[in-house]
Amino acid sequence: MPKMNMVQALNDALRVALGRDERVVVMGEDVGRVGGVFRVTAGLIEEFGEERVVDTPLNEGGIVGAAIGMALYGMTPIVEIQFGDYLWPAYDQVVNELAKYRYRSGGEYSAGMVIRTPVGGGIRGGHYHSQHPEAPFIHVPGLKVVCPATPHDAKGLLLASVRDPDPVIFLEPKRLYRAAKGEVPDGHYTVPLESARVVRSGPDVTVIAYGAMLYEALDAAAKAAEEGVECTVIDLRTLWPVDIETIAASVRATGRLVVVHEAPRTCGFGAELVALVCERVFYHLEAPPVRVTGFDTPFPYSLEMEYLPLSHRILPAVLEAARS
Amino acid sequence: MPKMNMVQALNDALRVALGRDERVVVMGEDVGRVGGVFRVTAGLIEEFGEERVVDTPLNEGGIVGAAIGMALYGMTPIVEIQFGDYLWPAYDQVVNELAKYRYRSGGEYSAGMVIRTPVGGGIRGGHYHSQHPEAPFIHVPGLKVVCPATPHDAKGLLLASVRDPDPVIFLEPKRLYRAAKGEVPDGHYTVPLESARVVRSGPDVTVIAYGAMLYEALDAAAKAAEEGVECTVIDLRTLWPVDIETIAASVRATGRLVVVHEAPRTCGFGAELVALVCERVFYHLEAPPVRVTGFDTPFPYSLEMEYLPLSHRILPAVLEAARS
Amino acid sequence: MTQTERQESRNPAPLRDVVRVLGDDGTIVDPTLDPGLSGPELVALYRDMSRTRILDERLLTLQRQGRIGFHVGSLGEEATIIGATYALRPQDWIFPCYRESGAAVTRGLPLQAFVDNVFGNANDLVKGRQMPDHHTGRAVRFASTSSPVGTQIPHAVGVAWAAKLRRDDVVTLAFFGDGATSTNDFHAAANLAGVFRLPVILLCRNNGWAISTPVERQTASPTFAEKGNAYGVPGVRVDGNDALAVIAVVRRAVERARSGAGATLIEALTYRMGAHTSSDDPSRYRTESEIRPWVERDPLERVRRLLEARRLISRADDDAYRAEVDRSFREAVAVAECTPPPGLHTLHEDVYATPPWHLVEQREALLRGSRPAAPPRTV
Amino acid sequence: MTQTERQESRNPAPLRDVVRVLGDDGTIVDPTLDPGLSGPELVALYRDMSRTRILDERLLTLQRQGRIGFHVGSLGEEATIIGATYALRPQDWIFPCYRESGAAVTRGLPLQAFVDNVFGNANDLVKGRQMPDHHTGRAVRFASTSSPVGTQIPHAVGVAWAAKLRRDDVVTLAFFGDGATSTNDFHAAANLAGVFRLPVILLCRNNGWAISTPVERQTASPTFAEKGNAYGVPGVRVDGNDALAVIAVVRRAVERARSGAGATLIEALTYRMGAHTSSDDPSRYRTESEIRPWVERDPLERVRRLLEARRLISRADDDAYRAEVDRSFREAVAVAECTPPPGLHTLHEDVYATPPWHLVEQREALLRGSRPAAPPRTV
Ligand SMILES: Cc1ncc(C[n+]2csc(CCOP(=O)(O)OP(=O)(O)O)c2C)c(N)n1
Ligand SMILES: Cc1ncc(C[n+]2csc(CCOP(=O)(O)OP(=O)(O)O)c2C)c(N)n1
Ligand SMILES: [Mg+2]
Ligand SMILES: [Mg+2]
Repeated sequence: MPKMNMVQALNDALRVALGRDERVVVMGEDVGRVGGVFRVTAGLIEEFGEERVVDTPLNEGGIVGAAIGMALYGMTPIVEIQFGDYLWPAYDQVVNELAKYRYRSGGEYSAGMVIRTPVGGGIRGGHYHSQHPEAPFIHVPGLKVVCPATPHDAKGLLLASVRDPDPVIFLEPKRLYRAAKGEVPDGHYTVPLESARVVRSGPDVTVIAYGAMLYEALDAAAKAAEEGVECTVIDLRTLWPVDIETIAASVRATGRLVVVHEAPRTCGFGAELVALVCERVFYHLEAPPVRVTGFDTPFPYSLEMEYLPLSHRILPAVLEAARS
Repeated sequence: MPKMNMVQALNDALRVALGRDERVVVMGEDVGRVGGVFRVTAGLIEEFGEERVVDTPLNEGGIVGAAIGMALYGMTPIVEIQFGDYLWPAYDQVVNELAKYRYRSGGEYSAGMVIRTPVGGGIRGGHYHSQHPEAPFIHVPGLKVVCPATPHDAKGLLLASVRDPDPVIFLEPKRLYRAAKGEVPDGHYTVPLESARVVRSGPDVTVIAYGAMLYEALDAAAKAAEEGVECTVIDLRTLWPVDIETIAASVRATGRLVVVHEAPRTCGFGAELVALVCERVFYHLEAPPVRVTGFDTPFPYSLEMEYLPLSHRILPAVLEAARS
Repeated sequence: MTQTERQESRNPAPLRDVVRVLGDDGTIVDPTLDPGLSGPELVALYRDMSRTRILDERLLTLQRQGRIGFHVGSLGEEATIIGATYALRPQDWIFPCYRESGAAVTRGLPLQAFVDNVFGNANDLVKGRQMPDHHTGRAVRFASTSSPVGTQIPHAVGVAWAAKLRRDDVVTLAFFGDGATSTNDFHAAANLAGVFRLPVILLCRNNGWAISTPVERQTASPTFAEKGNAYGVPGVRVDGNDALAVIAVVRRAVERARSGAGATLIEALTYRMGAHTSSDDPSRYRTESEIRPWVERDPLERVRRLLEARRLISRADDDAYRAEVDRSFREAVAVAECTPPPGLHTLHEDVYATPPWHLVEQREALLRGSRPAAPPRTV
Repeated sequence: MTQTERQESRNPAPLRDVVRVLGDDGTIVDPTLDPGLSGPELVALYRDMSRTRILDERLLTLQRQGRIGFHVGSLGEEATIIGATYALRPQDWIFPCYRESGAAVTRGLPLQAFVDNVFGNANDLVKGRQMPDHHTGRAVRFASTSSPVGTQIPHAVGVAWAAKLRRDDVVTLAFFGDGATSTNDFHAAANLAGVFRLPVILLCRNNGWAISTPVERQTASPTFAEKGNAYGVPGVRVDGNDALAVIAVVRRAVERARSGAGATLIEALTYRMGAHTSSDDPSRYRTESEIRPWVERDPLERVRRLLEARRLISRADDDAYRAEVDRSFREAVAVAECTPPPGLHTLHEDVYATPPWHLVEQREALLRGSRPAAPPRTV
């Protein structure tokens, strides 16, 4: 199997998707000749032409809105929003239209599509090239939200999202674009949505992470092991609908939970995970569930490594959970 | 003290605010002659003129964006968004600009303003006149979020919000507009932000609610009392920053928590409250914290009373919490 | 080519003139533009406009009687709504705002389905999930009606775009109001329509008001039609109370779209004679005298005068047709009103294609739980 | 007045001509429009443009050396940026996009503050919170720079609106690119500016590209200037490489604004000669040959030729000035580079006027906790 980084794996997935089904179109700002600012769409316009790989004007709401129309007609648009920070101008079309179209039409219409976007910090992008915007989408009924951490999963989850009948917000951890490398199968395959991956098993503490923070969680877990604390580390992969069984089973076994995410803590996805775990396996909890997250500030520039919930902040939380 | 409903109390607050400080302006769609679709701004244009009570074109992002500019110049705009469901077109200006302006300018600029909007269901408004959109704003650092439940608090909190140096999202439970009545002091007064109100005290279960659901929680608490379960019912009033002391003190005493809100459950504000309580008073909890919320569906029309977390759904949750 | 030259090779001229075919008195004022409908076609057009008005009136009455929760009417705007619908072919799609439910019926949405929607009952195609008059009709290529202003416009652009990519002979038409031209969605959609030369018709019903906001507070542009220039989309103004003129300009726009020349922005000059919706009280912001000239320009009367002059219908025919609409509406209401509300099991359907675990759990809790006591509590 | 009449009483004509004052060869081609700058003013203008370019080059070098994280340049667009700045008065406000940091320095932002910003150090006015070149300068009425495209335009409208309400003699100017005209914020802002006749100048730097997207993919409108018609805002096209012409049209717009006549949309025709930013590789989407004609039209050279013809500066003066900019820049860099990053305590400041409990707690946890190991982990 070829070894690829995440950009290559995603590019491969798009190529496979475009090649398999002529109803698939890729659209967004600068996805054509330049191949996207991160090159995820590189070479696609040359291979599939200007009609199916479309450089659009600069209006995210319009891109998503037009993609909804395409989807109503039976196409499967894959929209690129240049940075997750620029999803907000499209938020109304996503919340009020995309997410509700099937429901409000009594199932007469549906709008399956994928909105891909690079997310997260650690590339010195400041406020506007670093946000990790899952929570305001997970809150909206009708959307699925995906966030891969490996090239293998990136390709398999993207192909699963393309085939999924529901709209998928596909968050790509940009810090992993070139850093994450791994074996990626040729051709078409899918990684099922709604299935988490247990990356490391241990009896003491359950650590839930996703995207770029997975590697921080794993690093912290390795260091905790040196101190005799063995963690289970779960890579959620699909954030919503979340694989609650895997989480509940693990917390039932460990009794201790640490949730990690880059986004600000308050009303972040970590809160939901804590609440879910409390509702289901409360009597198995032996310590307060802990959130290790981005701070409740805008994403900073110079101090971004202090902002991010990296290993050095996860480790103490894990040790404290284990020991309380 | 005069008795007013919530519309009258808010109208009075706006009149006081406009009268006290000529830097205050009221702006939004149809806030002028017609006085807003719920008449909250009725009579203001006649009293303060077209310059200070401004009917705007139909573009929520533009309204908020222009209001930000006014605030930068030292004015205090009070923006009305006609329904909470139409905040989304302004979400980008709120998230990326309003909430970050002070931070990203190192405190050189600030943009204190109030965005008022009617929220919540129970008036047969369907998907687009019923949303209760607190969570995606509470998640954004830099915003304050307020939601009154009584005419007295509506006026006092609105006047406090107008004076607050930070941007405030002011959510008005439209179901209470005419239904909630009570005594409202004349003239200027404020209800401090960040202070919850303990509406009922009891040793068995802590019930947290806000807005229209407060009355459902109180009804459930009354019925629970008939069954021998005595609740403390907390009206949050300010959702963020939340009055954590009042909550923690109560849960420390009762050991049991039920959180109620209309918005969809997943990634709603209830999850945050559960997570906060777990982080602070975990060892006092004697039962799993429970959320009683709107379902994870778009807000329906015909079945809206089934959708809302009314007393009939709160009561069993309270009893179960008390008995487990 | 320099970039300036590239831009100047495209040059749609502004069109300030207003297209008219049928005078207020029902005579043809411009035969060159007359779409040339046959006698039976004219009768059908009249009847569809007429039914639209009758249903509108009846629904308002039901709303006032408290039997339905809400109504949004189209009094005085029937020529624009029904004329535009007439000019489309069966394969073309309509993207309505909330004021064009007459178009759905004209296209063939069964009256019973129409009425079930306003009652939001178990037979409603959208399972009682939307407010009254928010119709969906996939079978008649009528998109799902949404309350947010303007959001349907990019959808119309997207369907047109998809049809173009699929080489299908399909044109889409988006209805929207003057107020909607201020939204992001209008701006974004018109821009995409222009850049990609899409087979879409952007039909602005300029009815003078957006709730209480008059057009001059909505824009300082002299006309809405010329807003098209900003997008390289030709604009045309038409008398929106003249059904034949509307048919003529929409047909021309369909032809233009089919030929590959792209989009057209149509500004139909009409007037919202009624309240914004059943929740509105226009006396707060406009005078009766403003309405009066528009009574003279009644779009229905104009067609009726034409039909009478051509002896295509008699007063008796007309009365019979109106009685027939009335009767079938009453029957549909009788059925709809004793149809129960949607079953509880529908509440969690269609959020996703298949309900995930959390919705399954929430549905089970709902079905297990007790039913709400009506009415809701306050204070 | 009927609503149609109401609309037709406003009628801004489209303006397709391009205003030029200074020819490519540095001679005055249209003396009637010459803003008539004095000799010292011309020298100052040239020096500000010149400094803008020098700083741009130096910052790009620092970025390539890995000493700063990012740079966004303005090569070839100095006449538009500095010319417009020159035409404003001290009380007027500038709302930049990310490409106009030269305007901040021209207005008086101290060079050290400018350099501290790109290093994001402890002395940075914005406490190291923004990417390089995202300046803020309240003292010089330069708003806070934001990365999202177009968002500053309604802010400029809002300040203009506030100033008008306060009867203050203040005009605002928003800079934005051709790409930004597609955003909601342009649409909303221009519309408000038109309806409320606000003292704002909307300055579109049409530099041909929005990253890799050429103008003809951005809009099918023949010009950007005529987009103003859609909002009742007159549009004017100006040679954006001609500093004197830019000064002339912006001054005219300032006068118009002050007189109460409202907003102006200016399309400055220029060209982005460099990459979009230091992260961009334009060779992927455009050819070198496209750039060549613009080298001939260099805005700096044109002013220099004029100055030389008028004997206002000598080669030696120029060299001395450039050396002086270089020296002060180097000094500022030397200071900035050994200034530490902002203190940890700043991370939670300024989110709110006063940090609420949760930020106090988070700050305490941060200060108590260990420091991150660099660099971050992956795979
Ligand atoms: C995004 C959004 N903002 C506000 C509203 C509230 N609202 C409903 S209809 C309306 C006026 C629309 O006017 P126009 O587009 O002219 O259509 P008309 O009702 O006149 O047919 C407004 C402001 C809304 N539905 N959606
Ligand atoms: C809302 C938003 N979408 C996308 C981007 C990414 N982006 C940054 S600059 C840019 C192009 C802007 O082009 P233009 O407005 O012409 O300005 P120029 O860079 O040419 O000066 C894009 C798409 C952004 N910053 N903001
Ligand atoms: Mg209207
Ligand atoms: Mg540009």
